[in-house]
Amino acid sequence: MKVTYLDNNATTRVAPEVMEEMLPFMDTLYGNPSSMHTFGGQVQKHLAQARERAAQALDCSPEEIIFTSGGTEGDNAAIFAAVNSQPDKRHLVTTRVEHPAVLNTCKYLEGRGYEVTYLPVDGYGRVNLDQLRESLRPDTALVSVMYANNETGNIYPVQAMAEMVKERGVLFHTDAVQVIGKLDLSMQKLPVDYLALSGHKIHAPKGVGAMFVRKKAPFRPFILGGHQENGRRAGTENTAGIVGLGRAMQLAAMDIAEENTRVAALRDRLEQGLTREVEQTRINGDRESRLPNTLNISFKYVEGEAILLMLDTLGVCASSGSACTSGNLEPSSVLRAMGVPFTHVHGSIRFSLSRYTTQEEVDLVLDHLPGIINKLRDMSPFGQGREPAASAPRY
Amino acid sequence: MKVTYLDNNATTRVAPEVMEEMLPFMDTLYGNPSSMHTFGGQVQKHLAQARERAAQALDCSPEEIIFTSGGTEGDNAAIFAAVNSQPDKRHLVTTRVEHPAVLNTCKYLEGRGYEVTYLPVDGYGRVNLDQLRESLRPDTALVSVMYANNETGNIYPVQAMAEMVKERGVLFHTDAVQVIGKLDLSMQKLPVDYLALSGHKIHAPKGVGAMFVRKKAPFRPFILGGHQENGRRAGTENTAGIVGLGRAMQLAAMDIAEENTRVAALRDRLEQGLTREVEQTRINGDRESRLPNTLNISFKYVEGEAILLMLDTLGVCASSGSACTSGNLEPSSVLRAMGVPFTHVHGSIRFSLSRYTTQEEVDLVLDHLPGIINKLRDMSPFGQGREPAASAPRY
Amino acid sequence: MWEYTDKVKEFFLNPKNAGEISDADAVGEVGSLACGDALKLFLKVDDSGVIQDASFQTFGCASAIASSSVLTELLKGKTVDEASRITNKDIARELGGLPKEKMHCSVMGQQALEAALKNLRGEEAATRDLEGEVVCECFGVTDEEIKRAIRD
Ligand SMILES: Cc1ncc(COP(=O)(O)O)c(C=O)c1O
Ligand SMILES: Cc1ncc(COP(=O)(O)O)c(C=O)c1O
Ligand code: FES
Ligand code: FES
Repeated sequence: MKVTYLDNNATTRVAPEVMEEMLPFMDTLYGNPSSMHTFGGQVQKHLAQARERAAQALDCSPEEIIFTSGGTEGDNAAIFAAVNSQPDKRHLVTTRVEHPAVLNTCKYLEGRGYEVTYLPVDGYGRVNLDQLRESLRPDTALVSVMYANNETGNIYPVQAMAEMVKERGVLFHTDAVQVIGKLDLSMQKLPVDYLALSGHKIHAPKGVGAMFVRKKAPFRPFILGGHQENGRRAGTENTAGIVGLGRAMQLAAMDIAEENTRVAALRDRLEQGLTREVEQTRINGDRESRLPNTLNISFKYVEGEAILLMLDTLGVCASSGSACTSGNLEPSSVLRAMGVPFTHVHGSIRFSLSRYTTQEEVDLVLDHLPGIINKLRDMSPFGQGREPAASAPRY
Repeated sequence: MKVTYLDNNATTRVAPEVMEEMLPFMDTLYGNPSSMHTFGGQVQKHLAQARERAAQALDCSPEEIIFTSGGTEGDNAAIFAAVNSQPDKRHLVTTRVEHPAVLNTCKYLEGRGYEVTYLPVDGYGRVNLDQLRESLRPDTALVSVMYANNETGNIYPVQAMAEMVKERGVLFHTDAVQVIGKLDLSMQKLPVDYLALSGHKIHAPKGVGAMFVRKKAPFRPFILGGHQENGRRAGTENTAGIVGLGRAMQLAAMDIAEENTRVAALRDRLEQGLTREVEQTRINGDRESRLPNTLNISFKYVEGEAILLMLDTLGVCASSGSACTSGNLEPSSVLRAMGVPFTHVHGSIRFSLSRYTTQEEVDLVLDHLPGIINKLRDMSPFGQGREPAASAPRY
Repeated sequence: MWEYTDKVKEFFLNPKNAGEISDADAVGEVGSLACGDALKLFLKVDDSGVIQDASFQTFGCASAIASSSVLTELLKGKTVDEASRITNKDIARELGGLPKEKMHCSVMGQQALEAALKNLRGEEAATRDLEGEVVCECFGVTDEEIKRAIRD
């Protein structure tokens, strides 16, 4: 069965252009870039090129790039760098909608005596700038706010936030995993100290990522050992992955215009079609400030996993923030932080598109999802209250 | 020019069998193993298979395997797990010849108030078991001893050490990066709590590795975030790398007989040839207990980098423990810990073979290296004292 | 992804006995919208105490729907006495097993059955407000019960 992949915020396919550049670094150019011989040395040159490309995509200098094993490591490294370089500062600020890579690192630090302010969000998932300002303390070591949320696609005003926070002399980290290739970022303009990104969200492979660390920002290596990455990240370099990431960042920077037009148009087609064909839906997130590829939609009275499994029989891949509370499965903490009613949290589905998404794929969902919702609502003890939509097919 | 790759302790070529299994996970089976859909779920099954294979190679249970980004991360994770799970124990024991992944983590802990005993080694690089026993204290959190040394190939008596240390109720970690595929390991028999290994030393790609963590051993995740690896290592899994590592471990387990006969015979041919053809050499390490693929040899009165560069012009890749002390380049701390005289440290060369090494490659070195040494000695102010070897060609 | 057996998938995708029995002799309800899962079980029982018909309405995940459906199949033709001995483990077994994280979804079936049988005996109201959004009672399944269900 043909796969209709609408789960690109979870992970993406490696682009053919990326594959092509990576492969030689496995079985022909397999030398260790730290080696003294030419065979290893030439690999070092390709790493340098990848670093240049990454730096160009972020508009920063190559020395400000550190390659990592992914977004999670980057988030961990940034937070620990801020905290370990300022041992007297014992307070952090973040939001309630961060990725677990940030949230769980903050929770770990709470267990070590740190205080963490988790900024609340409103019903649209927005953070209040005044609350951020008021949360800052003389002992605040770091503010960490994601650039865009993986579940809702919400884009946060990191420019304004970072400006305000830097004015107070506090370090700022942003998890930019979801915005690379979707927003045009310039580290010259964005006054953050640290930024984390991940390869597998932008058509590079899983298990590689990068951080931006501003020259003036304090840094402490998170993974300790050899002198790789200029002494800032130990471990033999994932050469194939890094070369792939460099290429993917280059491609992603070229695709930003496309993301914002073609991909957004497909997402809007999906959103409009679903809200038209199905009653009792809810768009989760901030439609005024949202990634062009993301749609998080709730269907009242049905459960997300059930929807996903029915979509799965059609080869459609999406994801859900649902999970009933009677098990130890936790429903989406992001949607709950937004105060999305439980009835809607349980029936939430995230569709996330990519540059490979076609209109046929979107239309496949539009053709079948209304009927799936009807079928599930027919089975549900709560399904009766609804009005049938005009044109939804019955299963 | 044909590359004669004799630097396999630095890194190895990805095996064709490994490549073949990995590639689909980049551009066709690219789903996220945590996804709810079949497309991601099938990847999860391949991860499970890789875990089975890794477990089989180590003779442990699959739940005792955690996939990592490499050997360095595994060493860090093991040490921090031991330390963070026993906050009252503030002492560690290791050796002076560990890899920087262990040494620098220990140094970091010293900066945080820990005490570390660095066991000395004798002239052959051996650790004294009685000294290990005497170093143990009631507050010893961990003993970390590498299974084999990357520079000399020395194999340490980890079985005896771990037995003794476990008898005293102390946790034991071993850096086994250099022994996978060279020694037959059974975690059922070897009473270590933690073990780290790395893919790129066994013909899997760079940037992936694994740890063994015994079921009964305490563990704390090192990289914090999502629930991957059963909550023990956060971050989207390097699926292609993990599948490749699983296959490589399977292959490596099959190659142990070959390592111990064919590869060892080639190494011995190289060693005997060089010591016969060149005077004033020194074999560094413990020839009674050494990896079958490693030869660390010193040539008095010449400098390692100069030798390497001459070898490089012939396409021969090896490495050196040298680096003059007038730069900020440090000569091998392993050889210095062994008390290898400075004159020999500077002229040390490590050849490390693999299952792909051929006799022609070894003979190429045997044909040319004696001449290279002579040429360099002719240039050296110390070179005069020597007797010319009978059959060494002159350049 | 959950490892669902073919039987779970079949009972989820093509559920048997979905819908209401308008003249049911007994109705049992558990769960709520707030919890993310709820089940309404309908029974038709003849004079000799044999369950002639059973149906369900379920709001919940695939396991919950499949559990409900397979439960109604199990119930048909059984006496009330036999039915009272059906447990969530029987439901899971009939489905060829459930992932351990999903065992609680079958617990809901057992609980709805208990509620329906009570209702049949006249001990419990036929309906209650399943739409409650604030208080999540999770059909009275305690952590301990869930842990037991998972362990067993
Ligand atoms: C916003 C965000 N941050 C961090 C991560 C973690 O990245 P990785 O999976 O590469 O560790 C992800 C994706 O998983 C993400 O969406
Ligand atoms: C003995 C030893 N330990 C640890 C490592 C680190 O492994 P990695 O480079 O995969 O991080 C290496 C090799 O670099 C090694 O030889
Ligand atoms: S003389 Fe060149 S490294 Fe010291
Ligand atoms: S009913 Fe709760 S997860 Fe299935």
